[in-house]
Amino acid sequence: MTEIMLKVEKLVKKFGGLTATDSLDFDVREGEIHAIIGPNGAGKTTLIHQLSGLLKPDSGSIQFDGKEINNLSAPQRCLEGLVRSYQITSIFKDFTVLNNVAMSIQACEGHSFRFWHSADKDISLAEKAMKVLIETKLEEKANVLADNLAHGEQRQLEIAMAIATSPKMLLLDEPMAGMGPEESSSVTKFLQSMKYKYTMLLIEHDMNAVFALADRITVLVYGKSIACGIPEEIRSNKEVRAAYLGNG
Amino acid sequence: MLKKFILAAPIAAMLSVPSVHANDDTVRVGINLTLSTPASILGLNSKAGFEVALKHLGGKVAGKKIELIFEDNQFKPAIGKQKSEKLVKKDKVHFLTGFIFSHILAASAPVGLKAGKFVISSNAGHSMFAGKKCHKNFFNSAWENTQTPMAVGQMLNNEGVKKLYILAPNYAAGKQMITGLTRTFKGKVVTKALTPMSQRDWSSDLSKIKAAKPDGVFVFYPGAWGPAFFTQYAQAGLHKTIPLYNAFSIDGANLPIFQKRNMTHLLGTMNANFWAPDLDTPANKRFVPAFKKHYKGQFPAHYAAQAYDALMLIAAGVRAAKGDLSNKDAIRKGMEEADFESVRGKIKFGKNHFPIQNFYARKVVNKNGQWQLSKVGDAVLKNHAPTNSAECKL
Amino acid sequence: MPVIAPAIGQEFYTDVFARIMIVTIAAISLNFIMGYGGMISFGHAIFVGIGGYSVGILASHGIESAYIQWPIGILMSGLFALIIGAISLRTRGVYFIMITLAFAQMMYFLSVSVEKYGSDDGLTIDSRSDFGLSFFDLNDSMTMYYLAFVLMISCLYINFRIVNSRFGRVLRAGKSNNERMTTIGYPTFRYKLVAFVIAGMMCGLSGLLTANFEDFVSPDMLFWTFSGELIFMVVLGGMGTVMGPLGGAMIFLFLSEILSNITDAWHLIFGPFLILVVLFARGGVDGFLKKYEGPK
Amino acid sequence: MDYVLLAEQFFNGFQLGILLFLVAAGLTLIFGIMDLVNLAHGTLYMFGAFFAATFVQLTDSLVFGMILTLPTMLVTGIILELGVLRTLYERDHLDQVLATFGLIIFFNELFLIVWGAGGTGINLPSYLIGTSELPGGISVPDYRIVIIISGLLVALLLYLLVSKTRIGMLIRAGASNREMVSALGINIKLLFTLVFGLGAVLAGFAGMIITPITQAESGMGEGMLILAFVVIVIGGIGSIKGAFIAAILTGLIDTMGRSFIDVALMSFMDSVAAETAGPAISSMLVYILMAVVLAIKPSGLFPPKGA
Repeated sequence: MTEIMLKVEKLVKKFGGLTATDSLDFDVREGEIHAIIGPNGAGKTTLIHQLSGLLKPDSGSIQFDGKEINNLSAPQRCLEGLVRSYQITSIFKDFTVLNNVAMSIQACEGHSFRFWHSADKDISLAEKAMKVLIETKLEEKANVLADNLAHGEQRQLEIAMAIATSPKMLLLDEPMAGMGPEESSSVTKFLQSMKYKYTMLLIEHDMNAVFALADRITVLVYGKSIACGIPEEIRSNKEVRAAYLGNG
Repeated sequence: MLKKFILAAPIAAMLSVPSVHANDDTVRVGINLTLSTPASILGLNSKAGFEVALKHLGGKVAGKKIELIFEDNQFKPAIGKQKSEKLVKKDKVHFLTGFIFSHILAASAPVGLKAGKFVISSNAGHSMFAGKKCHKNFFNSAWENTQTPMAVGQMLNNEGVKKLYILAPNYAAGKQMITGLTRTFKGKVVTKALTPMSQRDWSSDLSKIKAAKPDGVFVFYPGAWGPAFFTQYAQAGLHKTIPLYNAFSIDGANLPIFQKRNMTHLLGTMNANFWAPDLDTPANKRFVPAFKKHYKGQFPAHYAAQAYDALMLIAAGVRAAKGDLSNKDAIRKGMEEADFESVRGKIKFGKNHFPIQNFYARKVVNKNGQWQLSKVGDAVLKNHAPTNSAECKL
Repeated sequence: MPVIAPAIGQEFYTDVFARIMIVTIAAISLNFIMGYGGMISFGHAIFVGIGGYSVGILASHGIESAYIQWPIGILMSGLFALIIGAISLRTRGVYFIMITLAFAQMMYFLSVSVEKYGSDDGLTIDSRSDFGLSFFDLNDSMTMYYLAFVLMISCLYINFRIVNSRFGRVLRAGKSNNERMTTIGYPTFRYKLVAFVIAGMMCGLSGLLTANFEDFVSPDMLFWTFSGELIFMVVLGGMGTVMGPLGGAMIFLFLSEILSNITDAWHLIFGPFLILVVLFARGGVDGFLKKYEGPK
Repeated sequence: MDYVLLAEQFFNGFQLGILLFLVAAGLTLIFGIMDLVNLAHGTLYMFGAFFAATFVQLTDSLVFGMILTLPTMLVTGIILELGVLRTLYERDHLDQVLATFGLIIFFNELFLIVWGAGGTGINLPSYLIGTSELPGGISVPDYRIVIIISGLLVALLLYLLVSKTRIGMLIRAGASNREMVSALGINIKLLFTLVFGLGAVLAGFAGMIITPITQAESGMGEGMLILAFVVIVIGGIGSIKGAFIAAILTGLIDTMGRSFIDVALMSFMDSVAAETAGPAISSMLVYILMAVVLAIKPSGLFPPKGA
């Protein structure tokens, strides 16, 4: 039996009168890709914010790798191995691609209170970053400014930065956002190749990708989980069809 | 990056066009005043005083031409010092004078003194220079800061004020005014209120004054504070019940403004000063009309009078040295003797080079449609020297 | 530059350049946190003031040794930076600009209120910091000049090393995208605070030099307009460039000197100039020159 | 404790608070909606003061002079917006700080040259000089009552404008979510110009109404500007309600601090030390308040939603 990597219990987050996360329970097993789907405004991004530590839940618990992480800050969660990517590309635009990834590597190598030695001349840092770039097929763009990358490439870099922190688990916030079908399928393939290497929580609108990748799917509507199961179950679930797939 | 150095070079070169003043046929007087910012109202008056003195000297002394070089210190001590450096090191002036504000003088005076120049304060009366930090080449043609309020204190005694309410801005000069005043004032001080410098609304203080019911209110509100305070004092109706006394808050420089704004409640208010436009001395009789002609028809303020005397004092020094500007000792001796007609009569210097002089009570009066400060009675303080003169080891 | 000024042969210019270099150190320090770290401090003059008053206050108690004055000045600047930074860095954007301004106002009013140390009349410093070395006397204007020069070059170099180090990368990346830094594992607050303290100490050094150079300290050094001028110098020279602060300080001081010699009402020209620089010369002189040279 | 004095000081603090609100309301709207840090907002306050003084002197009537001032302020605000500030919306805060700093420098010098170093002022007509007795022996100068009532009226009008009209709806929407307003297909440029003009009128009104008391001098805007920034930062940028509460709070703390802090200090230190420390602390009080608020709530007391 595979271990549970992430366990969320009775998570609640309210904004004024609006309940964005409504007593949510779900878990993610080690090695699986667990997708969370739901219509716009279902509270998916709010959920990712809470899991990554940018928002504090009102109540409930989040356990990662057997440990309660509710009181850990965002950087601490990352160092524990729980790292997220962004729906809206969030990279260091005035850094080169290589240095974007190097920032993630550097984060894992202990504190960065090193004031004197040039980071540009730090060969080990560059080598490790290069490895990640090869893994994510960005090696040819290593010395291009991140701002000058094409949109799809920026999305790739987005994930590369998350991977470079050597996480146990990735929280992917719509990795295919704004992509054409071709780019999407290449990212799908890429994520497929990453499967078993990292546990993943995938938030995505692209249903083809979701059903191709996910081991289990949770459907979120108004902050509540209305269904959870393997893709076939979800596909045939009436409630889901009514609330979500039927409209889409 | 080298571009910037290269860019800087022509600017430096431009600035370094050598000033032509190798010949010493000219007595160069560097005058450091506050000529911009709202504080310039005093500096501009002072500047006119220097110009009138130059005119009266015929632009010459002991056969040498006098050149006045004005610099604006922008009311900032650091800029003031910079300008003094420019005057001393670049323009190579023989005398450094001017200075309206004590903090600017304090920053600037060492520049002149270290370079062996004569420094004459034509207004700022920083106590330090009358006492511990007196210097053989430092002169003051005005007063030491606490002298005038001491005269006011005496004036209040003469006026029979027993219970006094004091207001002044919370900065060095404000505190010095209170120190001076309380040295001579014999009655009871009900409250000493040091108001924040940024304060323009005295509503809370006026309420307190009303509650305290003193015989008199003393204020030190020079510059922009004055008009605002006086207006509010009248609006609160206090001018009818409690007489208002001041130091350095109503003078020739701002009286025309008060008159223009028709602040009639100021007529009759009193302060004290070493000088008044109607002081009966020969030099004053010459100076006052000349100034009015030179400067918008206004009566001179004491700033101008002191400036006039500062240049006359310099001239007396040069005259005594028979124009030999390298003979510092002779110049100093000449200045100490001060053999010239001052607007206050004959100046007598103490060994700290501050004048020993009389102070008079003055009252705002309307004379032939023009408001002026008129001397009242005899001197309230006679032959008065700065209190800390003894600390000077010259 | 050490060659230019004395070569012109006028002591006045030695002073002019010394002043520029001292202000440059403050500008380097501000550029370090603002240009590289994105922290727009509208109260940077605080640290010039603390450095300056350290000399002034100790000297007024008869402590003139540089070996006491300088470490205390730098440590006090660092300590204040730690406290101010720890509170201010909790805020972002305009809130940060305003809270640093508020601290500057507090320090300004404090310095105006303390009568013992001159209140707004300032403190005259009778004797410059004493290094106890016969060949190194700050009262000599050339010695002062070279000290300012060496320290400015050192600060430029230190800044250059730090911004290119791992720490510098964290700082720059934090300016670029602070949230992402936290989600890839950086407690950015800590790094920013350390940068703020380093900048505070460097700016304190500028204050120590200012006090010695001017023989005088006053609340004027802490006034908010000086903080504004420092920001302008950094922007003028080009934010986040190594040499920018030097260029910016130089142009700012020369320009104000030249304009104020033309007319007392020079602010009428200077104000619009400031606006024009912002509107049309983004990236400061550095950016302007680059444009002029064409792309590299 | 003297309760009459306490009441009068409370009144004075309230008056300062109202004035601060008038300046801060425009500042917070302009910041909230256009994302513009306008340091020159204090300059608009100065404009109001000098225009009013000049018009009152020209017309020889307080009422006419003041009535003329308000449309002039609107025009001035619109001209400034079209001429300089409009180009700054797209820029970052730093550029805005610098450019508007340039405006301050320019106008301070210009006003100094035009009106002279002594500045100018307004004399109150005799019917406004005098004091009114309120119950409990509290006496208040009549003109202060005029300030408070007219200030409250303007605040009420502003409230009605913002909460009851279509423009107000747009303003509120803009302050909490800029993108939304542009998405609604509103002529955003016109809205911005109008909001800036409104801010100019409010600041000008404050400058005008206080001039009979403080008189007008070049540079008078900066002290007010810094206090107004303290107010909007405490209140939460973009929030009019926050600005109002913070303004009254700041006005009261500043005035009460100045009046009573030395008395309070004297209860545990000697009078000389209290006399020295009192003014120092009272000058710093509002800044301390701001630092404390921000240390606890980094986005102010009432951060608008979505900010």
